[in-house]
Amino acid sequence: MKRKVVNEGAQKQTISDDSISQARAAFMASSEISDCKTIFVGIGLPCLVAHITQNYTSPNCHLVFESGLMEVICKTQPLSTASANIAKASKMHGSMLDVFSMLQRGEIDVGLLSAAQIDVNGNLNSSKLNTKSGKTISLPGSGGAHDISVLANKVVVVMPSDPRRFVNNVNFITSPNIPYGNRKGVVGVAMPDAYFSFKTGKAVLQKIYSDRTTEEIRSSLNWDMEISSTLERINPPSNRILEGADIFLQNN
Amino acid sequence: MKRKVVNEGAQKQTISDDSISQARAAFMASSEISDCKTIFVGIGLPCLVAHITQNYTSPNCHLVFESGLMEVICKTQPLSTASANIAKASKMHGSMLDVFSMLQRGEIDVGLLSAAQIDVNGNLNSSKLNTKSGKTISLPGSGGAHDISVLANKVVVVMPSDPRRFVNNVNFITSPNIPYGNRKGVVGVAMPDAYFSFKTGKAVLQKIYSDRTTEEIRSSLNWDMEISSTLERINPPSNRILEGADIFLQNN
Amino acid sequence: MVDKIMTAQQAVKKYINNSDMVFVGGFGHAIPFSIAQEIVRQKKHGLHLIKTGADIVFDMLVAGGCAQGLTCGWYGNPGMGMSNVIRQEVESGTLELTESTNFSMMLRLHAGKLGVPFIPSPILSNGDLAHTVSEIKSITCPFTNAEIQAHGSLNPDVAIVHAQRSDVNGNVQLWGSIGDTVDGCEASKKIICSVEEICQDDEISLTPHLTKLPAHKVVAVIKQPFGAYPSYLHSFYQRDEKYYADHSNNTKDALKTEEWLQSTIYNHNDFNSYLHSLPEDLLKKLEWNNS
Amino acid sequence: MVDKIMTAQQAVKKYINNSDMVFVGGFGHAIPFSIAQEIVRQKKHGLHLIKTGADIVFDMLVAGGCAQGLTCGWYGNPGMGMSNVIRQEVESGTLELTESTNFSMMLRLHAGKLGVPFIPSPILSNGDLAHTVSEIKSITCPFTNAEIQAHGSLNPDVAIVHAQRSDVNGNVQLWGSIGDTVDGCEASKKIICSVEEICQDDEISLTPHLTKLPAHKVVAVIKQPFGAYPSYLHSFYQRDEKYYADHSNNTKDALKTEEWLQSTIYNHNDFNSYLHSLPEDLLKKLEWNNS
Repeated sequence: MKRKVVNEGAQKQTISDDSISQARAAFMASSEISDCKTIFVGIGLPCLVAHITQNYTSPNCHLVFESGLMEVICKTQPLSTASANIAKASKMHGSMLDVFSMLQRGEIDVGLLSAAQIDVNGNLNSSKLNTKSGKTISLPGSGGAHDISVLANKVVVVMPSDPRRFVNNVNFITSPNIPYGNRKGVVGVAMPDAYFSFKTGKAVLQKIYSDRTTEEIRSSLNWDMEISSTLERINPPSNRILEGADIFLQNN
Repeated sequence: MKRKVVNEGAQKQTISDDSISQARAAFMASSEISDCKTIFVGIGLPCLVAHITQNYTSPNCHLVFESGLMEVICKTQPLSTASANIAKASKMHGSMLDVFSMLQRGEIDVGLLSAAQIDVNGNLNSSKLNTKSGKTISLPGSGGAHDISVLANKVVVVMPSDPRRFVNNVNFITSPNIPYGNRKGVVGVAMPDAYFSFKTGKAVLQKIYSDRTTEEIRSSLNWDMEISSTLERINPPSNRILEGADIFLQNN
Repeated sequence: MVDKIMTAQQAVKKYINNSDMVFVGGFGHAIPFSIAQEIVRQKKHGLHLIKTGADIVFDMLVAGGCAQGLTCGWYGNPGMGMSNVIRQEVESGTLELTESTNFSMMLRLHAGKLGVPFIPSPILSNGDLAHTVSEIKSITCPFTNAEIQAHGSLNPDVAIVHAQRSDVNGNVQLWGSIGDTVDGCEASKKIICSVEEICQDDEISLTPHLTKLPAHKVVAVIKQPFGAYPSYLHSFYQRDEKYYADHSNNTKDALKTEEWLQSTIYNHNDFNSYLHSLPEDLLKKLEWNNS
Repeated sequence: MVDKIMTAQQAVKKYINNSDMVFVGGFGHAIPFSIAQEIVRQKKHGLHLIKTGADIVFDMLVAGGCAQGLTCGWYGNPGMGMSNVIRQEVESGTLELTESTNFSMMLRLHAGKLGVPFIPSPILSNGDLAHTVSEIKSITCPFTNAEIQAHGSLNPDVAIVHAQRSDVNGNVQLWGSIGDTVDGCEASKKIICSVEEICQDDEISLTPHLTKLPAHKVVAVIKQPFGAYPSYLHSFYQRDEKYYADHSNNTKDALKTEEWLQSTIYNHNDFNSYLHSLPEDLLKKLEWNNS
């Protein structure tokens, strides 16, 4: 895998494009999380968001995993929501019921999810994909994704850059963007170059890294892309964050 | 308090009439509990039943208290369902929800209760008493009594000998003898001299200690007393049990 | 890490409002007497108290004029009998009492914990307690078509609780008899907790299975040794049995009750002052290892 | 004291019937591989498996021909992806899969634990997963008058589970990540449990807060060190990451899957024989203290 030099100092280090891409998406998502919030963390990219949030942007957040682990210090990448690395770095071992109950009570400020597909209305698909040849590919299913999307006070989705994942209509609505009561549902989706808000109900390009153009974003999606009149250009993550993310991703 | 000599051996010992009376009622109730059963134990006389059952008659029973204590060895009298003596002699500290859930799932074989009043239909009153002068005296209330009466697979009541407690109609139905589903409800009541069965729905004298007459029983109740055609005469508890009960009652 | 350590005075002043619905933790064990004393001292009033089985700490809050309502399944002095204080206040019309059963209260708090509007149960379908609590409604079960009772959720404004230890961030560790404490705290919107010891983060991380209250809703941590006296705390101290045995006499009428509040609460600026007024060696005799 | 110690062979033979509904304990942690192997070895069949998130032990039970149905919120290899085994069996019509969500499964097991017919929740009201599970029914909330979903209770015939230790009577102690294990066991009619260590009664009495499964419904206690291998057990051993990483390739088609079952199960009379076939020093390297 191609790795590029990101630190010209004493310790020369190379980081793969894939790692940088994940860190950029995760850092973009973490910009949506203010300090002291309680976060329900899914597996995959959401864990990197949690790591960056806790280490660089909002250090007093409370991290909760579906297995029942609470008050987790997310130092290394967990492969499952019950992995030993996060179980050992947790201050409270509750049950799955305990943490989903927190979610249902409305005490989860932010749900962090990924998905196979997201549509322009913020609906998520984790269940099945239709191929061009007409076949259906089964995926592992909702897990807690549907529940988090309905019950978290707000949901931030984080996705790799892949046009097949950003579609106008998902093949299957596992997690509908129809939140319970006055909760906010999917408020946005972060990807390696940009962040889309669903404030109006429909995806609008809200933030873009200063090293990218809106045309580059448009070509990386299968969406009819709208651009906010208040589009923000923000700085990409620092080398320190990219390095930290790379170490996180390598240690699981 | 008057105490009588019950052991002429090396260690002379005196036991109060009250202690003997409680032990006789409790032993009578324990004769209704077979081995390896799971028992939900109320405070007061039910604890003495549990002690006698565990130590003398059915040693493999599982004792459960409302506070969430399970697998308790009931060595000394607890004043509350969460007392330190039973907490220290417990093999499992669950919650109140855990034990009431066992009850609701139908896993409690025997609920052991006492009450201020019991009527001929097995209804129990723990809420309020009407005095002859027309006043109402408030009592501490149901606690778990209503719940146990409705949800235990069968309920055995144990009462002191006091005619005011055995009435044709209780002043207030805290715990109706209307069990849930196919559970059996209040199957009987033990008192210091006898045991009444509610098999037919109405109290019938079923067991009597061999040192008592049915006329003595009748005069100790405010019930229209029926006598079973299969009345059993059983031996009162041994001195060993009376002594054990006395030690239990003195150590709380 | 957010430091939540404060005094009982600060915590009660800041986080308990008049007319709040208050869940009182502790069940025969770990009863939050020190926080309850401070609520009386600050003359909070109009509180609606919530409990399964309400023990003598409720006499303190009611006699102190703090409570307007009490919803519970039982009230009194466990193993001893009736509460004179509550009986008198109910009879004189100054306390609104709603009686149900311990399991119904437990289910209602548990529904609050789960974040659901109710839990169905067959209890309170029959008898003189049925149909007296307005938050319990008959429904038809969609699976069995039988009538069943929907026990409506309770989400108290605040829970007060005592426990063995916590870190400064509110990772509270509690063990021993649990009763309704954890469900009641989880159902409540915020938690005020007193503890015997403040410990380091890394000590908590070594025993995460003992952490029972979620830090994100613990708003105040009060360091108060013997904070559950005269009740007991598993591994720390035994119950003062004489205190409980004398309680009925100490509260047998309004005059005696006022003397009791005077000597235990009003004569003292805080709980430590009260502890110092106890007979010498009493607390030493109550140490857990002496049991 | 009733002695419940027996072998996995005896426990599976005596307590698991064909066509039983089976809850499988362990969630990313403490997965009962040794009991699952024995179920495959004894060719139990027609089982209906129940789980929130179903990991690779389900591939073993499904590939072994034991399962007729699977009801779950997720299935696959955590962090790795799809289960080839389950996908193939579903496509060929030999496995009936009912998909919902992890929380819905949790609520249904919890309703089973509580002994109530259902728990209401707003989840599964919308989207393509809504209205696909027949045991989830729309009702009107008697308090809010809003539509809400009644998630019907599950009470499996038997739970299989692995834990750290137990006494001979079935007071099972479990710690570390809990997931759905305790609720699933409480909901089940009986529990078969394997443990690393059998300990004395008095050891259990010293740590009653660690006892998680109620002895009265534990019917069999199996002493099986490394009984959760290749998953991990808190305080005892780490996960065999290579096993999980290789799993997708080991089950990529029917032939490979059959080889996998052969080498891990059919070639061995029991789990200890399988453990002995593992590379020398592997288990030693996985010891908890080496992590």
